[in-house]
Amino acid sequence: MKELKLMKGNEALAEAAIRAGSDAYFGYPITPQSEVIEYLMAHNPYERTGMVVLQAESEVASINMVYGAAGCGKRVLTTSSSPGISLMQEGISYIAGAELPCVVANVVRGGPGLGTIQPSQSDYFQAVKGGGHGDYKLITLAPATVQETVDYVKLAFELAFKYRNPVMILTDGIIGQMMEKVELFEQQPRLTEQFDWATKGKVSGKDHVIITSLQLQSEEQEKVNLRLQAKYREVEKNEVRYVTHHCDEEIDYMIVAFGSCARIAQKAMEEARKQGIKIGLFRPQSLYPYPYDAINKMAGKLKGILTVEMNAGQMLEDVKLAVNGKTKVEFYGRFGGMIPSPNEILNAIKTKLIGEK
Amino acid sequence: MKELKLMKGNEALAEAAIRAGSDAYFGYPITPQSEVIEYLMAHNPYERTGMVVLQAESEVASINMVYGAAGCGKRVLTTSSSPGISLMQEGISYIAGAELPCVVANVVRGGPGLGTIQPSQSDYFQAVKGGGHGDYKLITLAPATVQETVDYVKLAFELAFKYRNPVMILTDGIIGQMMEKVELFEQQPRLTEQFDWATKGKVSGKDHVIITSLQLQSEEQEKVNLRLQAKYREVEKNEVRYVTHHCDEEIDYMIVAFGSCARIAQKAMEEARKQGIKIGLFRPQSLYPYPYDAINKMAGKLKGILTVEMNAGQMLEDVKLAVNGKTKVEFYGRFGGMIPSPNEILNAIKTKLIGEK
Amino acid sequence: MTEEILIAGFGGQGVLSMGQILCYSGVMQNKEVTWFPSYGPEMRSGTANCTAIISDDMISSPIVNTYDTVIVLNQPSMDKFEQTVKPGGLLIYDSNGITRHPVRKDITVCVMDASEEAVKMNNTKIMNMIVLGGFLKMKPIIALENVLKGLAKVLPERYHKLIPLNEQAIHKGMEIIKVVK
Amino acid sequence: MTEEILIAGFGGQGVLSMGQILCYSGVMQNKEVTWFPSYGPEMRSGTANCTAIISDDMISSPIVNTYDTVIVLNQPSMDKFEQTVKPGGLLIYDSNGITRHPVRKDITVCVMDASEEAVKMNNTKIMNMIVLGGFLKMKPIIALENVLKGLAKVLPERYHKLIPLNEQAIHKGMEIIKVVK
Amino acid sequence: MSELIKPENLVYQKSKVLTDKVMHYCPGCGHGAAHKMLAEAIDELGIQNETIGVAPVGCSVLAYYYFDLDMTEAAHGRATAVATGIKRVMPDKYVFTYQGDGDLAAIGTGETIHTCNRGENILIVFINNGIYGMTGGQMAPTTLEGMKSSTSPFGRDIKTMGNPLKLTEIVAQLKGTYYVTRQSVHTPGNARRTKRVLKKALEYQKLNKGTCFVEIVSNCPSNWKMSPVEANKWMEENMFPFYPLGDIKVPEQ
Amino acid sequence: MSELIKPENLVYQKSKVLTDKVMHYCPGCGHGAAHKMLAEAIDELGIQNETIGVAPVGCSVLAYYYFDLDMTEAAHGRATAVATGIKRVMPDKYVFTYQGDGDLAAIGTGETIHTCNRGENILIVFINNGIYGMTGGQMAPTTLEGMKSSTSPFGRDIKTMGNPLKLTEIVAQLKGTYYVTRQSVHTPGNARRTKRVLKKALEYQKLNKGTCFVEIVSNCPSNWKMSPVEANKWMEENMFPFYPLGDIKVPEQ
Amino acid sequence: MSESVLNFKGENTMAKKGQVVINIERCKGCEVCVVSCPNHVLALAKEVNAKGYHFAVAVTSDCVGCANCAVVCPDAVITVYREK
Amino acid sequence: MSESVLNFKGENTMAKKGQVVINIERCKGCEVCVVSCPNHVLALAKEVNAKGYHFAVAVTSDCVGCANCAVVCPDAVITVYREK
Ligand SMILES: Cc1ncc(C[n+]2csc(CCOP(=O)(O)OP(=O)(O)O)c2C)c(N)n1
Ligand SMILES: Cc1ncc(C[n+]2csc(CCOP(=O)(O)OP(=O)(O)O)c2C)c(N)n1
Ligand code: SF4
Ligand code: SF4
Ligand code: SF4
Ligand code: SF4
Ligand code: SF4
Ligand code: SF4
Ligand SMILES: [Mg+2]
Ligand SMILES: [Mg+2]
Repeated sequence: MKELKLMKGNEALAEAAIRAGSDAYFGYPITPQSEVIEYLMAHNPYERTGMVVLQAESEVASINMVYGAAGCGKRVLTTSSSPGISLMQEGISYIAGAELPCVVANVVRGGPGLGTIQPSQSDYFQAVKGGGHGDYKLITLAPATVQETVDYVKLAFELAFKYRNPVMILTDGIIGQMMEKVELFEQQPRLTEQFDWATKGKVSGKDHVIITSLQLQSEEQEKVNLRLQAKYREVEKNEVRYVTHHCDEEIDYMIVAFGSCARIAQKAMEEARKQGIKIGLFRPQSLYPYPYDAINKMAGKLKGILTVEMNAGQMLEDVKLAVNGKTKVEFYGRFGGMIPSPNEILNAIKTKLIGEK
Repeated sequence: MKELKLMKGNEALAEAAIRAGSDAYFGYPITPQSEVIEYLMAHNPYERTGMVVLQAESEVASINMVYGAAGCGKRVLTTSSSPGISLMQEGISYIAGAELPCVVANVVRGGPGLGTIQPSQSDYFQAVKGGGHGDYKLITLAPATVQETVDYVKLAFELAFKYRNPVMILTDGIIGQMMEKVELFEQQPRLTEQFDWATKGKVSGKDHVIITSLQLQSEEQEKVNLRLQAKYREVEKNEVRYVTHHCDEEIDYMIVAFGSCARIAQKAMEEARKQGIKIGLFRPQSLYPYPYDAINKMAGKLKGILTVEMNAGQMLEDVKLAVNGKTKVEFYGRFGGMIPSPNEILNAIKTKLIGEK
Repeated sequence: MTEEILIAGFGGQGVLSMGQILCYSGVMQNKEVTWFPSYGPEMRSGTANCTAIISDDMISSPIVNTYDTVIVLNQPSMDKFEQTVKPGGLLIYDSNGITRHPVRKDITVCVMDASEEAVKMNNTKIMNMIVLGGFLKMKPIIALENVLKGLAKVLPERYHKLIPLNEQAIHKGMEIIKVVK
Repeated sequence: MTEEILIAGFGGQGVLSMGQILCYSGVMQNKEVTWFPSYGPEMRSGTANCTAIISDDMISSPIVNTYDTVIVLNQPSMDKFEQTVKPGGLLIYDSNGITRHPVRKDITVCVMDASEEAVKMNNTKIMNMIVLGGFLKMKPIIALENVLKGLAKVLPERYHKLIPLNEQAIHKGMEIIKVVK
Repeated sequence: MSELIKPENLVYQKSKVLTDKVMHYCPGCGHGAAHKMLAEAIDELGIQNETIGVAPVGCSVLAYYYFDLDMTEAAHGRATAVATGIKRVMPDKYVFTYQGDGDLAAIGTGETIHTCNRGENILIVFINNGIYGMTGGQMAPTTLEGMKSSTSPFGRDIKTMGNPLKLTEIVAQLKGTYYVTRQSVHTPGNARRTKRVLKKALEYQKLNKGTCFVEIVSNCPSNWKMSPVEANKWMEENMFPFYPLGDIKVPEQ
Repeated sequence: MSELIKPENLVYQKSKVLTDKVMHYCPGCGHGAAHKMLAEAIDELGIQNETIGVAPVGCSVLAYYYFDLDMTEAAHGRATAVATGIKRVMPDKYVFTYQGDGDLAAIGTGETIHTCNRGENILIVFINNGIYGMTGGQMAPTTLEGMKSSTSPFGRDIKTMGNPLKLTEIVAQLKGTYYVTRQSVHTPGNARRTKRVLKKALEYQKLNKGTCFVEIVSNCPSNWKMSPVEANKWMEENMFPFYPLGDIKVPEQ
Repeated sequence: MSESVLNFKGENTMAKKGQVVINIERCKGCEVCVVSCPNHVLALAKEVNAKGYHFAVAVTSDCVGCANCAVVCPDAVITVYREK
Repeated sequence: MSESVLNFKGENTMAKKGQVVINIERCKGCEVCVVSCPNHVLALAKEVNAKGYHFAVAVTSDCVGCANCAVVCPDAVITVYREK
């Protein structure tokens, strides 16, 4: 039975994890996402579904616990925020290299360093270009509402298992801390499938299972990489997700923004449209794979694009790569935990895009 | 007195660190760069210059020792290879956020995960887009010879102190392991300057010194970020470095490649020119700041550009951003520790750039 | 109908839960809602605030420039947020501890002695419900029954016995709110 | 002049240091040089190889497709590297333990009984110097005096007394190398 | 009686090694008293200009505002590595870390043990309040059995969450530590004793004999959800039996 | 005498829990003997199909090729975290880690201590050869005083490099460990004893009593630069006095 | 600074008299000083300061200047004087 | 598998005779078996195998099948038989 609730983003994420039939959560407290583990500890998932929840001694331990459990063919997740996610980079690279499914949520706060605990989107590059070493990709989903947070937990697990690849949910302090109405999906059963690739105790008559990201011979390691790249091409073909507002109408300008920031931009766009500016909003929901083609197609008919982010201009590079010179690309951003207001964005539309003084 | 020697890249790096007047090295063994600490331990820098060398218990500890010592206004460095560098991401972000000078060398091996110990360039994104969280930039230098490795150690310290920013030397197993002739610069004196910003014991009558990357108020954190961004613009203005081969001649095509891979590409280019193909080579030496403008200027007069990397196509994005649609950009890469041969590259020139079948 | 509200005060004054109750009540009345708290260092330094938006339509931005209603329960909040009331909007404040009264002329200003009333009612915890009552008096966007339903959702079962007291507090608030200008 | 050389064999055979000595010698003769070893897992499994390039000009790629000279000291290396000799190039091998002899017709092939000679000289460690002698006989790209200077650079002071023995080994190698085809 | 108030009658005032900033700690939090004792120790030794402090994240992350000392803020768990870096390049300075239990005994376990094992000549001040204060009261490695926290809402369950960890006893066994002791600052007597202990530890640092490690068992009224006075009582009754006060390793004289 | 060679006379052969792959270890390396004893223990308990192993980087990184078991390769130092992840979702399986001293006692110190402190029901096999074998003989936390390595070319200097670390004694004190012992595999007697110990440890795992920790003091002929026989002798004369063999913590029966 | 006062309760046995000065605006009303005073000199005020805290005040003149209160005050808001 | 043989040196005191089968191609010539044999049955061969190792061989017929050599052989190349 679907349920309508008013929930904090972080708590909704936790509840969604239980309902998605997760087998385990390993994590470490850090603001602004500690509610995830707190909710889990308080809501007895072990009794509800048998889901295990463990507070690890660090983020490094968390991600390696995730690696171990994911290798057993289980639905496993961890969550953290920026500095904690940085500590996980080696582990994430291992998981990607060993081709294991798992979900990692980053409730981003302002950086660099200890920074501030306020909302930010400054871990975009880390998420989509690969914060860890080596040529790997995280499927990266950016929810803009508490509802999407919930839905993406389920989707993230589906994609993680479909591609045997780690999936990152890139959210931020706004979405993590805000409360909205959500419709919770029904409790999903936990997995019973015994995957061939998973460590579960050797099956007599079959080869023993090895989970590894190591290949001593470069030739073999290149094969692994080629397999990964082929998988990424598949992902790029199948899993691009975005929504647009007014983009199929006659527009001169377009804003590109993701996550919470896109909602603020939406308000600015609405105001701009009221003032007669023909403008639409393009919101990538998957940051990897990125909707290059869709943006490229739009670019031809536009006088300009404004990218709005809560960072110094990171997705901006992907927008530019998508546009490939077809139209001008401008940027407006706030950072270090500052949230742009709709008015500021409206102003940027006027000054940067339209060229008003 | 300058000295001519035949040295391994890693050992030359270590000797250069001593001669650059480093105060301290903190590091942890990992192939293919363990020779750095081994050389240091064997060559008594403490007796030669007072330089301290410590084998830390991990890369996480190493980078945080670097942070502490760098905060004292000292010349400090660490070296590692891919998985170890991933573990340093939080620390690097802190150093960038606290605006401390230091040098980090990554002798890249094939990833992801444990991967292989063979040479690779697959940590390009991590180095130049920010593997850690937050909006920071590492000045990134990519030597192509043992000589450049030596010279860049000195340069890296100069830039690190000029901008109070961490500098990464992005090299790989080829350059780290190969021996070449090098001219070693003279022993530089260790720093005696007492920097205002450095922790050294409170100076009576002055404010106590605080090294931090934290700002509880977003407004303050944004100011920090604005200061960082302004600094990066300065770096982008002053510190772009690259070399070209035949690019000022009449050419139809250009290869862009960095580090060891550029030397292999150079051999391919020479062969191609022998065969009558009008082609040049553009080798960025600074990966951040990237020579966008110089490549953009070239792009207008070219029929096409071939980016060659020992990865799945990372710098490729920067080349595309530089070209901005002005000409076609193709890619040839090997990865997972495989090294492209000059012949393969020649072949890629013919098939991908010129369109031979 | 879209009502964008800011509530600000000391940490212990129930500022965050007041916003939450309002949102729950909105849900009971089939509205769209978002609630966004200040979080972090302010909390330890003793102040807190939250944004609550209640609307008939989908809510885009949870972050807004200015508010239809601003409710302030201490002086620092008054200093910080008086300017964020929309022209023609509403500012409600509790008189206790306020040393500098609002100066804006282009808005409606209401005052309440909610803290005092709460002390009188022998339960300082219900101060925020008194204020809520005052707000609902001025902006009857939610029916009382839905507020009570909302309360029932927020409060754990074992506290449901307190609902009548809360109802009382709401009524009290509706009574005591005074339009200053 | 550019000479691109590959040397391959078991770990203990001094394959890497032979390449290094060659490069040091090149430096003594004012040549450009690069030396690049195989490193990593092969080493534990017992095989090793290195590339040495000696040239009058700047050396671009330390990695090459094919070699002017390939020196192989065991069977696995023969299997792996015979094909990498440039047409018209030179292949030198030590006969000890070789079960499958080279088959290429378009190159010069030389054989040496260097291991055997080393045993005779009562020092298996100098086998690589014997091979080096053989190579220099075939490709006198470096003067012997510069090789000896190079050796003096590579060997720690306390081993300099061994230089005469090494010189002897080089001479022996020059003597015993045989062109097979 | 105000004629008493004149400089020559002054018997206690805020140490000049503390700045004038208002500390952000919750009412009655032991961090304040611990800061004071450390500041007074440094003051009395006259080493304000020769001391460098390191405070990592945790409620005391802003310690750098309160100590009038050169200070470095460290990443979570890495204070002793940072201090190692400082001490190795500034061997003549007094270097201390000031760390919480989440910091030192959870994420920082490796750094703590290796720093002590190397015998770095630094002072480690370890504030054990059995909880992650800063982030809102989650379970720490030091949280007692059965103790409630926001991540052990039904009380710490040894079976699934592990045992409370006494890292102080562990570092005491490492050869690298020179002086290891456990104190508190919640009563005048304890606070004064802690100051003496801290002075001694700093004096030892001059001798380059190894790491000095001072645990201060402390409170967290906010997250324990008690008044400060209740919290101190609860601490005496529950924390002290498990974390007994007193010297654990003392230098042989 | 070849009439002896018939199945019914067979008294010793390679365990079927080992695959047919040729191990890449250097001649005489203790890793091989340790693998064998562990494989035989698993074999004799008949739990091949119920066992999951974890080996991190280190010379034994390819252990997954040699054990005919489901195995996971772990990042450097994280084997016990990985094993925790496995055991928590597969509580009915036997889970072990097989880790070197660099792995377990340097970069993995935090994970080791917290896993033991939580009392994860796993077996930790700890191969202490006093050196980083895999990476070419650098100093490990366990390297003895004065011992030469590629990063202590003049011998380990306690003053600057710290003390050799006995993590086994430390974990023995944690409440979470159930059985802690130190053994070797360099003689027939020691190897057989080690097998018995490993069997016992695996049997205990069934009881869910906590972590079992078996240190095996081993050699590294290649990086110690000795013949295997010399290395074993050196080990007896130098390693055993500092790392004495025997049980350190035994379950009360 | 004598600790002997710790042994006494309520009664001022020291020859010299003392006085505390409390920076009430910085006081957080934690009451730790109150319970630490051997002579029950201190109590929390009914009023609150600008931060909303019931600050500490001296309610008797029995202060002996032992500084116990000041030593334990986490916020270092108490200064102590004693007749010498 | 009796360990009592450990106590004996050189002389075969066991009633039954044994025999070892050594997979010489996999032997790495480490000599650990050689020094572990109570009866000095084993020695390294003069010849080398394809990997270049002097492999172990039985050089006497004194084997009692105690399996000591096999137990310590790191590369698991020795199989042992004993008359029963
Ligand atoms: C890498 C990382 N992980 C997590 C955090 C969040 N964090 C900040 S302080 C802290 C723990 C604080 O507890 P403790 O060290 O006991 O200090 P206290 O606040 O109790 O004094 C945590 C988990 C962080 N800042 N960085
Ligand atoms: C993060 C990281 N740092 C460093 C390394 C390099 N490395 C691999 S194994 C190893 C240590 C091996 O020593 P030990 O654990 O004692 O195992 P042994 O080889 O001696 O059996 C190191 C430093 C790595 N793989 N990953
Ligand atoms: S949260 Fe706890 S530890 Fe932190 S300042 Fe408040 S009382 Fe002190
Ligand atoms: S390097 Fe040492 S530990 Fe590794 S296989 Fe060789 S002998 Fe064994
Ligand atoms: S100094 Fe403080 S504690 Fe001592 S008697 Fe006076 S008021 Fe009481
Ligand atoms: S101890 Fe200090 S802060 Fe607490 S009540 Fe007393 S004076 Fe105020
Ligand atoms: S089995 Fe091995 S050790 Fe025992 S007697 Fe025979 S050869 Fe010797
Ligand atoms: S112990 Fe095994 S590998 Fe070593 S020599 Fe004997 S048979 Fe060969
Ligand atoms: Mg704490
Ligand atoms: Mg080891």
